[in-house]
Amino acid sequence: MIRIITFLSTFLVIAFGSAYAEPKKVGFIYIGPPGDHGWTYMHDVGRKYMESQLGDSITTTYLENIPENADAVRAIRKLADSGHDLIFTTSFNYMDQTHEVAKDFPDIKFEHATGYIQADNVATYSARFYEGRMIEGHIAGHMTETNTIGYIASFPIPEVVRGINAFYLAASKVNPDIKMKIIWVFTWYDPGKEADAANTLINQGADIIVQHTDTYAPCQAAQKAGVYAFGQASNQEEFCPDAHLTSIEDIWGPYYAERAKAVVDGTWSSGDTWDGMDKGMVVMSPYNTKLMPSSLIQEAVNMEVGIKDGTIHPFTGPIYNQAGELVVPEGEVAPDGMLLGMNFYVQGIDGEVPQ
Amino acid sequence: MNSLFPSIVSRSQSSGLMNFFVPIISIVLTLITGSIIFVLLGFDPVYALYTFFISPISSTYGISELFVKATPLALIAIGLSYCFKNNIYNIGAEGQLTMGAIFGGGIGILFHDTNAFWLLPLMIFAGAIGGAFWGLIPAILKTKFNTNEILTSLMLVYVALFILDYLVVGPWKDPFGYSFPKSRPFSESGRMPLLFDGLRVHFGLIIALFLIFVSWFVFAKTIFGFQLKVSGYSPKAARYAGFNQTTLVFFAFAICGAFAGIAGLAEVSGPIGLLYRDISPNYGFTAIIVAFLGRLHPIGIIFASLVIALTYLGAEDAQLFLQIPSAVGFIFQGLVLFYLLGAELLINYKLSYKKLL
Amino acid sequence: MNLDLILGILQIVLIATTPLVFAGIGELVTEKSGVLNLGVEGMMLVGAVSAFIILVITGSYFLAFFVSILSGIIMSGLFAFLVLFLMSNQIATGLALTIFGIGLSSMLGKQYIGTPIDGLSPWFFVIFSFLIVFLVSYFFYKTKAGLILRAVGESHNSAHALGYSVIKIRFLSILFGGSMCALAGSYISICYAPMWQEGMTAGRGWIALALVVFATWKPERVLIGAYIFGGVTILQMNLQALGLRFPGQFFSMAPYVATIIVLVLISSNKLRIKLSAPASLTIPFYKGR
Amino acid sequence: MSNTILNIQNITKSFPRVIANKNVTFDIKKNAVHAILGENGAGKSTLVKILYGLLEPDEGNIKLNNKNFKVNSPAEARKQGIGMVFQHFSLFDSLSVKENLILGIDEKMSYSDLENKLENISSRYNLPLDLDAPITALSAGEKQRVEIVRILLQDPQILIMDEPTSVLTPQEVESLFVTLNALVKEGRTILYITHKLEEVISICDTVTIMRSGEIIDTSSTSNQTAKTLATKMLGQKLDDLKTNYGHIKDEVNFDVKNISCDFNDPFLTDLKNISFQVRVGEIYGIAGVAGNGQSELMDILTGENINIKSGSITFDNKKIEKYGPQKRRDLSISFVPENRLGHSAVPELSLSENILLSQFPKNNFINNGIILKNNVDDFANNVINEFKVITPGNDAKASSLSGGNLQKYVIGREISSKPKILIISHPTWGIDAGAEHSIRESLIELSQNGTSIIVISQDLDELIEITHKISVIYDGNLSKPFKTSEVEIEKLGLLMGGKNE
Repeated sequence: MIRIITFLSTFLVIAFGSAYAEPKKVGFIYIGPPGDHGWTYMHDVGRKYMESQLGDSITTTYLENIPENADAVRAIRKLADSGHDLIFTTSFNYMDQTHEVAKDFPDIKFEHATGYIQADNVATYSARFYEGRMIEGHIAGHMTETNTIGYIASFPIPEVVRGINAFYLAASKVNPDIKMKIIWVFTWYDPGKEADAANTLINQGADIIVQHTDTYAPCQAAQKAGVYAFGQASNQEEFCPDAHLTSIEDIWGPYYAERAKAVVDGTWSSGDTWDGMDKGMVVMSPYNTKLMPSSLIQEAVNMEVGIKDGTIHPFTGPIYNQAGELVVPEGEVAPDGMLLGMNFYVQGIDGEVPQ
Repeated sequence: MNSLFPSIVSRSQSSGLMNFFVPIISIVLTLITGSIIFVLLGFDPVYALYTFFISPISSTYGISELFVKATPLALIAIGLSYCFKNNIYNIGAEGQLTMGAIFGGGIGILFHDTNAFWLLPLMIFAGAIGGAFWGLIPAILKTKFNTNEILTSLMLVYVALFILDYLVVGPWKDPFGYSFPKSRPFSESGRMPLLFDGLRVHFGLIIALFLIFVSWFVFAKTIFGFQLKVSGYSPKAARYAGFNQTTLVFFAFAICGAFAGIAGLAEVSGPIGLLYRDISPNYGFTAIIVAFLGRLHPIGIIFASLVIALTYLGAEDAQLFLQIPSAVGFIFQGLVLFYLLGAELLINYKLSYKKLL
Repeated sequence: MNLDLILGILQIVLIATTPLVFAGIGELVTEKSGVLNLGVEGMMLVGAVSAFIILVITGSYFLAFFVSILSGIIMSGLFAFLVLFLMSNQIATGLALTIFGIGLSSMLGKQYIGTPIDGLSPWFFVIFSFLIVFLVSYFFYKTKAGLILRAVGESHNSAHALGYSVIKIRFLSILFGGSMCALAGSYISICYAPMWQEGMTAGRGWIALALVVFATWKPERVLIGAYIFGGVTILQMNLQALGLRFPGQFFSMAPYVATIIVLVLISSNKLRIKLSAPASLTIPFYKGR
Repeated sequence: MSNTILNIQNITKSFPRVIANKNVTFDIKKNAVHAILGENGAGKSTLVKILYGLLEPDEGNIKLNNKNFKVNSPAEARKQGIGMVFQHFSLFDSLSVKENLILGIDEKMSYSDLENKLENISSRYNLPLDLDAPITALSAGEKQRVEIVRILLQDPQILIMDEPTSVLTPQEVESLFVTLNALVKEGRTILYITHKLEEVISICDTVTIMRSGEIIDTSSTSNQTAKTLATKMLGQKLDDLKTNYGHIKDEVNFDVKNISCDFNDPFLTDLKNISFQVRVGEIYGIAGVAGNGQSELMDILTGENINIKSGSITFDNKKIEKYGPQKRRDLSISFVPENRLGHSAVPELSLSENILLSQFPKNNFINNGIILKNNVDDFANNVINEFKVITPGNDAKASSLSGGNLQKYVIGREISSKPKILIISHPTWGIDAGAEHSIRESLIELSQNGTSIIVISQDLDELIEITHKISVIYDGNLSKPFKTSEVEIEKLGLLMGGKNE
């Protein structure tokens, strides 16, 4: 319904071309369907938040299920052609496509999620999800009884590897005996396969399941098997209340509202945003009080505070790679450049990053 | 139950008129059914159909995009018609496309800092080799081990996609790409030249049209085309005639693979410019529909590729302007094919599907 | 290796393989009557989404599975109408059915993505999948109706000459195949991974098709084939989790490569295929002369 | 009137291109063997299909025991007491005898009942069967036995036999006749469809002669001779053919030595040590009952199968056993396999295109891979004119031609290239008498002009009519050759039945 109304208002504006106070049009390119309760869902939540904040000064549109290939250029260009003033492209592989279109539309602002190349009218933004992974790792280190963590990874990209490392560093700090079992499933969503992976990990002794895939199948599997799990991207507690410890939530809304407002005000400028908990871009879902001792919850909350004020950094040296080489010296934190391109496991993790 | 259709009668000669009208009838029926769906979804059918079928191509850019989308479809479909005419059901063109992109793109990555006239031709050649290589695997399995090509060619799609994934995550990763799963960009001379400034329609279209023309000539005028056809209609007659069917299977697969490979290369060296995981929105599978919709005839395939490309563009516009889910595009494709296959009866009730040429 | 681990793996394999068995046995019956339906994936998706929607709306598992099977019957009925009455090409029609099913399921399921439901225990269906295989086997080899079905797939002209209604038998076989595919789909969305996601069958329909050839059209062998595929899939995950150093892509490839290898081994014996493949597979039946 | 079991009145049935039955009216008497005689395409099959519920007549009606008889399916026909044994067996090759029998029974019957009943039938009519054998392992005679038993299990009043002897050895024919007599003695009626004159005279009581869909005559066989029947059946007098041996040279130009081939396939017959020689200008016949290795041998002679275990084929002093069909054509060997549709011609292609299936070095059809359409069309037109092929033109699809016309076209195509040797299988199978006659004539003429010919045929009459030498193939073994003009039919019959001396 909302969609249709949105559309109608958009349409009326086009039709009658009102001369004053014309709302700015904001478009989104989604990689999946907005209902996936994962990555795209959270972008859509952000879009709606932005609408609620800016009211009549903007209208929004989205295109779903846009593949990350030549088709994306056309989709982005269609948004540009149909009078959008600000366009969010919400997947890494829209990078070249975003720039290709942005070149031809210097007056339109583009925001590319998780990319690393900017232009005058292309800003990039991402979230420091690894901060949340650190907290998850800390919780897992305390909660595990088998000292075995099952980690379901999607594709071997820095984003995922970074999460694994941050998780492990924090977990091994509180529990040096901890072991990580990692299964790469090579898909963002195949609920069946994700459930299989979760069950396999549980069967091999994991009592906490961490996922970097999009559906809540692993959490459901954990619930069924009576072990714990962390959700992904959104709060998944309603799907697995007895397993769900917390999730890392991607909160894009404030950023989207801020950027859209800048366009409305004419103050938008390009840049690279990589925000974390301090800006509220990464938020932990409410900790599960039924499952976690209050002391642990308190520790987690304290960690959040520390991360926010900068006293805690997930990648604080000394950090060694699997070969035993020191990659981050004692007392230093890993530079953003290293984090951005991270493609190695830290010492202590078995197996190797697929490549 | 049989008596429902008592009047199905064989035509001694398939109706030429019907050959022409059947695709049109099926498209008209699709439009009618589409209107009904739109009404059920609560949209003004006229406006919805306009948005779906007219608005995407109401600008030069839109027409250019139509050709961008239709190019790989037509190229793969004409390749597939070599197989289908020979009664080989290669449904793994997607894998052959991927291999073409890997081989051709591999050359592009190797020579990423070279600007030379020979680079693109070399990449195209390598793409053709890659696709043909991947197509020959089911051909070998079929001829030597009698293995059903439908299944092997399909399984090989998954294998090819994993290989591509391995390469762009591992050895071919862009050293300046922060370990993101993508390759270096190809050099400027490794890109398909654009046909018009500011439009994405590229030299791949010319290649496709050229290969379609060549295929028309092969099918209509050469003994090789004749052999494919005979072997497809009746393997026994082909054996009687002394046509080497193993060779024919190999050629059909190799040509089809090569065309799909070129399509893959044209995609990565055309609009994309580098290699990454998700290069094709299932062109290899969609082309199967194009091949059937075009009734394996070169001219038919050109039109069919445009129609199917339009359903994609239309689905995007319908999403943008009407918020109609993207899935409607698939439903349209399914419907058009259902109607076409059903209406086939009008041309010829006969056992064999392939009647043209 | 301890026993618990192995039993655990076995459990996972059983749960993961059951949809392949359902879809495989359904397709096998269809093919045994002489019709190849490549629309398995599409029918599974529509089956999955319709079960999910009905469960969300009514809360009744029975109705969910009932309607899902009905949806499979409708989808396969559409296919049957085209290939039997309009004598359309079976391969193309099957592909069209898959595409149509993908589109239809994601359109129907739009509002239901991410709706929480209570999953149903898979074990009833796991057992049922074994049962249905043995029932089909019994039906084929111990009943007259099963004999007639096989006869129709063997030679529709002879069957017609004996007075059996080829069209009717094929129609019913196709509908059975459709209902089994839908059951496979609904098992996925209700038991296996209780949720609805677009395209959530993720290619399992195609594997089911391969299984039928693997089984050389013998019902019990569908079980063997399905468990080899399911087993390899789960095994590679176990090896990954054990920390074996090997590129993960090659692990993930394993089930597909294994399928190809097994298909090659099975079919390189031409005689076996000739003796077991329904002789009139994919050939339309035209009543007349 | 009382002893009439079936009245057929004014049956008309038309198909898109032909009227298959035109006002067909005749009666069939109870407790007799009633023949329907006619050439292929005379409308016999259409008529019996109507009786058996496989086709629906456009007009007319049928009375069974004076009651209106109308059936929509074979099952209904069987219920009314009509059974049918088909010419091309309606059996399921990969199923067992038992399964095939069960399929033919309409009512439920337990396996033990079935066995009892079978034993009864087997002994009463001398029809022994192995219930568990798969059909593919049976000989043609045994297959027919399965068909007959399947029908007898239903206890029919009327038994329709469609060309029952076409695939049998003379000995098997004898035993079939014994069975038929026993059936008639019990009070059953047999409707016997055939084009063989001798059979009509020897076992039938009444004969109805059909030509072009119409009834020519119905009369008792007692006052008919083969000659009178033939005249009525064909409608015109045909010249007798004469073979002579004068033109045959001593020189052997086709020499097959010890060819053996194992297929390891129950659907195929292994070939064992086959040897024979053909002289220049000679017509060499290979007789035998279907399924004894003829098509396997044909494939080896044409080069469609070159995977032989041992042996050699020498032609014009060249070893050619490893040559494929095209290489053999290059040596001016030409062949016509048994099946027209889908083997020697592609039904979906035009006549002109079908020319290209068989190319000889002299033909100028291809230039650098490109088809020279004019040359091909000219050649096609030539064949059409010279061999009097009735067709609208060279662009007509092969499937639109009648069997006889297409066969004339195919043979014409091969003869027109003036081959040194023609290898032909079942030259006149399933075609009308006019075409049959003209084809045999052209084969004889060809041999007189110096071409050697190998004819594989089940039709013994045909071989005796046109060949100079005959040998018999049985279970993959080829007998020694006999001079046709001197051989005794009984001798050949025994060989065809596998009895050597």
